[in-house]
Amino acid sequence: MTEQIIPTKQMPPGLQVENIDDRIMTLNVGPQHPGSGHMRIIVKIDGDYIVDADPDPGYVHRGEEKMAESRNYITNIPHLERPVIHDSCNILYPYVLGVEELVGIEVPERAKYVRVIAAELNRCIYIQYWLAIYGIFLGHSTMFMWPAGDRELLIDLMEKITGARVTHAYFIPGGVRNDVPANFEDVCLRQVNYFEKRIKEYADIFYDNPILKARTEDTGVLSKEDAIRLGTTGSVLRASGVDYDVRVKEPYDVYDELDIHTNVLKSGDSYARSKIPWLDMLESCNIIRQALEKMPKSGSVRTKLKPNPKGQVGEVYHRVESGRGAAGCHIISDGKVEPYRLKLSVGSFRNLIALPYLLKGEKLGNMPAVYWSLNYWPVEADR
Amino acid sequence: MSVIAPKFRLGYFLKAIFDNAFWILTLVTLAGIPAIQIALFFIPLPVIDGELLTAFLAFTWLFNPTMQIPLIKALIYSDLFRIAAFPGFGFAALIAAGTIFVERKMLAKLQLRVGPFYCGKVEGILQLAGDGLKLISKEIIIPAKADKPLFWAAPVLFVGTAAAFVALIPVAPGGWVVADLDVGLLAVFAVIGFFPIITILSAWSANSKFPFIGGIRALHQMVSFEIPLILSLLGVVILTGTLNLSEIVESQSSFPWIIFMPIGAIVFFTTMLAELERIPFDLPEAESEIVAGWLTEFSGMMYGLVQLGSYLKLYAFAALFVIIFLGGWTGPVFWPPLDTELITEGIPIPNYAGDPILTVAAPGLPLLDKDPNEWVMQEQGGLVYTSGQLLVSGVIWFVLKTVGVIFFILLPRGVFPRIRLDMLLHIGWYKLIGLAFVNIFIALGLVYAGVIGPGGIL
Amino acid sequence: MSTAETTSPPKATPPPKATPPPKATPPEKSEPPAPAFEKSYIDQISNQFANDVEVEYIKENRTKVNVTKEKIIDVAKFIKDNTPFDHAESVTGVDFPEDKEIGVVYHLGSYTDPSYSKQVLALATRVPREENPNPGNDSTKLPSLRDMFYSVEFHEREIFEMLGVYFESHPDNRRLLLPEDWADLPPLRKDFKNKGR
Amino acid sequence: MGTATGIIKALNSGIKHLAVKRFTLRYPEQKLKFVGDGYQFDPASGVAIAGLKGRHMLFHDHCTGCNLCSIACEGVAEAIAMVKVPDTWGHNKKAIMPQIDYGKCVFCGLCVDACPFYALYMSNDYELSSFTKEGLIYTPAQLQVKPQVQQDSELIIDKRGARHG
Repeated sequence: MTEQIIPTKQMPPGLQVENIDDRIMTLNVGPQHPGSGHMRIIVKIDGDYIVDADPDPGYVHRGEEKMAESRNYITNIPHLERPVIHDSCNILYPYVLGVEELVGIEVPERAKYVRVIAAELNRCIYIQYWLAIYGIFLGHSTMFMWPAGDRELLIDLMEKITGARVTHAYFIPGGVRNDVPANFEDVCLRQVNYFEKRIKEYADIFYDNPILKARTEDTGVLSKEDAIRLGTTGSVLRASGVDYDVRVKEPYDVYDELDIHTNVLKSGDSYARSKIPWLDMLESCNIIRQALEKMPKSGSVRTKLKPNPKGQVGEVYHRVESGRGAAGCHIISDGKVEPYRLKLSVGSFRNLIALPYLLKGEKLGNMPAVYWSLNYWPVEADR
Repeated sequence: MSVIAPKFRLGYFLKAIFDNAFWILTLVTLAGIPAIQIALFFIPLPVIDGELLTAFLAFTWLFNPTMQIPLIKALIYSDLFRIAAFPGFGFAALIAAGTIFVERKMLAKLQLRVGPFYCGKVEGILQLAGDGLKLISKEIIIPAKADKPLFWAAPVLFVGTAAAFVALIPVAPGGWVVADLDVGLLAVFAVIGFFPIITILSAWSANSKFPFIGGIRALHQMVSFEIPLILSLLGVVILTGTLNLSEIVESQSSFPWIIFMPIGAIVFFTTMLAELERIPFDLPEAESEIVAGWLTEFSGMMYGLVQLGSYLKLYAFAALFVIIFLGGWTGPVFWPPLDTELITEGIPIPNYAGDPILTVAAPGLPLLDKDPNEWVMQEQGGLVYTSGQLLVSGVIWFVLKTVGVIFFILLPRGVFPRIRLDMLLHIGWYKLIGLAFVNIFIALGLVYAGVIGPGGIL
Repeated sequence: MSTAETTSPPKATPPPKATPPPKATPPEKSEPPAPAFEKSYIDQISNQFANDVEVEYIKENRTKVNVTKEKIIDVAKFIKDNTPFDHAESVTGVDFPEDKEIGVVYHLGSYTDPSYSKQVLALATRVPREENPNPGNDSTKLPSLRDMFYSVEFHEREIFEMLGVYFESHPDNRRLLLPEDWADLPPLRKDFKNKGR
Repeated sequence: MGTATGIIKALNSGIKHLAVKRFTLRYPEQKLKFVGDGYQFDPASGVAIAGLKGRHMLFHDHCTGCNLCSIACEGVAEAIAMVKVPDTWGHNKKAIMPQIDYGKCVFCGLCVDACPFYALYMSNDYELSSFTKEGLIYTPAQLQVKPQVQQDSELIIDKRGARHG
């Protein structure tokens, strides 16, 4: 193509030559590190204290946004759920809402409720997975196994609804792809009730555990002002005392007909950030029960759509509350069957900015607790 | 047909056990016995019953049941047997292996998993052997810039030190201990003092960042927890007036010291967890922070050796707890006491011409041998107690108590998260040392009040 | 860097290309009247910067204004100081090869004011696009909004690597997602064709 | 004292769970039962029928060789190729039918949604592993076979916890 482009003025992280300081040790935490996920954090430590942290994501960058520009609005669906396969309904939700606005299609009432149920189930599935990893990051192996096992209850439900265990490809512009199976309400209610009973048991062994509290309280404190200034979202924001939940503040589909309580904690430390998702799961169980009660017992779940829908010229920006915070989807359409530009603004990417901010001055032992309490999902941040 | 294990039948279960037993017996017959016989030709053997036990004699005696008992007895009372098999390494390694298996199954149960299941056909009992084979078959990779002699020496030294620790543990009355020292407890402290040195040497020699941080953490942790460890045991030493571990056990024939010193027991248990790098204090191996700590660069059987060493250490610490606080091999005794003759001579059977063969004690076998001299000696001491009066053998009491302590060492792994280095040091230097001093004051108070101790009421 | 630009009188010379509506602007049909609440704060902005700000649409909860690249920092400052918008949710870079421009859209939201919690203000600007990009050393440059909206930091880094827009006064113009040895066109430009589809 | 009670509560919770039923599904011996017969689509109403998205089933007598499933798959996985079949397989004038490469398929089911002739369904069979890459390519003749599945294990919830049985 053109001649080689010099990447930046400076050398990229990890390659730059540094002044060697005897006191400072540089640690590459990741990408092959049990406490990093698919990313690298370049940590500089002075003794046990972190003096600098530089997150280096991008190891699982798959160019979803570029790929979306060459696929039509329907075939984008299986691709766009790939960033977070555990939360595939919620990451797809803003895209589907945006496409519905672009192609001008109404969603049947029952489909909206089914969507809400599927999205809440998926949120719980994601949070369970997140919680499992948070447990093992703190060395609590039981908290790794319990959520990973109890998650199976909800995966079983999602499998009954959508026919797939993780990558559901269930939402579609105009509703959902299939109706829930017969007798689903009873099964769902039974399993969700048991699930709620199970996750309440996590309190004794994990959330009320004095060692865990001593370990994570007052670590990585993000004040309310900083949470707003850094533009964090989701559980990180709510743990810092900001009452903001897209489901409540800007209800989409039928969330305005459901009674949702937003969990807010004031302290803004790792403990609060890890507790908010757990409280969210309990709230999700409430929402699922309400939605099952209010759901129309019969009716269509999908408005028929032309095979290759064209979006009208214009742009939309929709956002939903995913498991990791607000997930926004900015679609620019130029009247073709493919989007002209598609941008996913995801919670993980927005929360990542808080990581170097919080890690500075922390102890090295707090790094996993602070890092994973940001509700960060590397694959989603890289997109 | 929807049951948990659709194929489970008692017949299959028994068949699996017989299957395993068959193969073990086959291997022993085909390989083990010939190996022993070949070895007997080369090893100088002791004098037994006035005859020099030549290899030929041993070979003939092997097939003479009446001569086997003296042979076994001679073997059992040899030093080699003590070091390698019964109170020493083999016994400890067996308990360590059992600990690993129990740990995995118990933790799995707690975490609603199954754990090892398929290897060995019965609940995965051969999983450990499989893991060992895997570790042996793996390549040993040494970092290019490592200090090779030290790096090689570290696992061996670790196992050696752990075995030295095990050697100090008495498990049964009558001198069933590899090294019966008058300063046994001091020797224990000395041996414990080697672990941080080995750790930091291996961490330094690996020439890698994560092992280095892990080694430094281990050094901090072990050094700062050794002080409360030593202090927490001083109370017992004050009360018993001896450093010999066997005598400490014998001083607890009526009551274990944990009744008077619960604080010391708690402090010792906590420091034990820290010295063992078990989960609330497994900072040197903190997986999510520093990969595997000072074990990061170890591979293959080097890692296996370190694991073996750490489980030997676990057994030794649990045994030390039992010896010092729980009364060692003492346990419930027959009441009223049995006749001395019954223990030493056996129960005479009416209308039976030969020697009485039904005895409470089986002379010559370590678990059931009851020494009459010890009986007499104890009776002179005033308290009516001997090991011969125990309901079951003292070794079984000892193992039962040790397993109980090991259970409580294993349990926190499923319940607690890892703590942080500053919290750890705070606990070690402020709280535990303070509590240990409280414990010492309690002991001193008991002595000065004349309740127990030399010349006390009890 | 842009202190000289910001202090220069804005009204004197209207920029030559005062942010033309993108090629994809919907035609002015008989739309329902703009919602009052959204119109109020958009009017506040457009009154202040009459010549440099062009309102693209005012829909329910969603508004968009186009700003020239010279005035983007002033407008952002005004929005930060005088309206409750306090953080940037998303920054989208769009390539318009036909117009020889690259658009950057900041989506601003508000956490502090509950009445604004539904609102998302899209603040769009455009920079010239070069056929043979040399990121960092060509005319594709924008002032960074990091001083006003701290949360754009990583978004701007992403746009720098994906579209080649250099953000001046951004402290950390390094690669974020792409590999260190990426030596091709910025991948989100339209003339970068991915293999296959 | 709060610390002590917290530690005791945590230990108690841990010991209590030693008696709870294990949750593991022992896969090769047990297989989970699914809803229905697999994911199917009804083009008349435009709504699909819930079921597992497993291996496809092709009904030769319905397939017209219209290419729609292949087009639907183009943007997703490019797993479906139209291959020539013997002319004697009736109802298909063009004599082409889909052949699916399960090394590429992502089991999204959009091909089933695209079929307007009730020819392509998905079945409950998910055990598709093969030793060769070629073994993952299912020809129309293989796709026609109805899979034999033995799935009868269900999730049971009772007082001692949830388990598969």
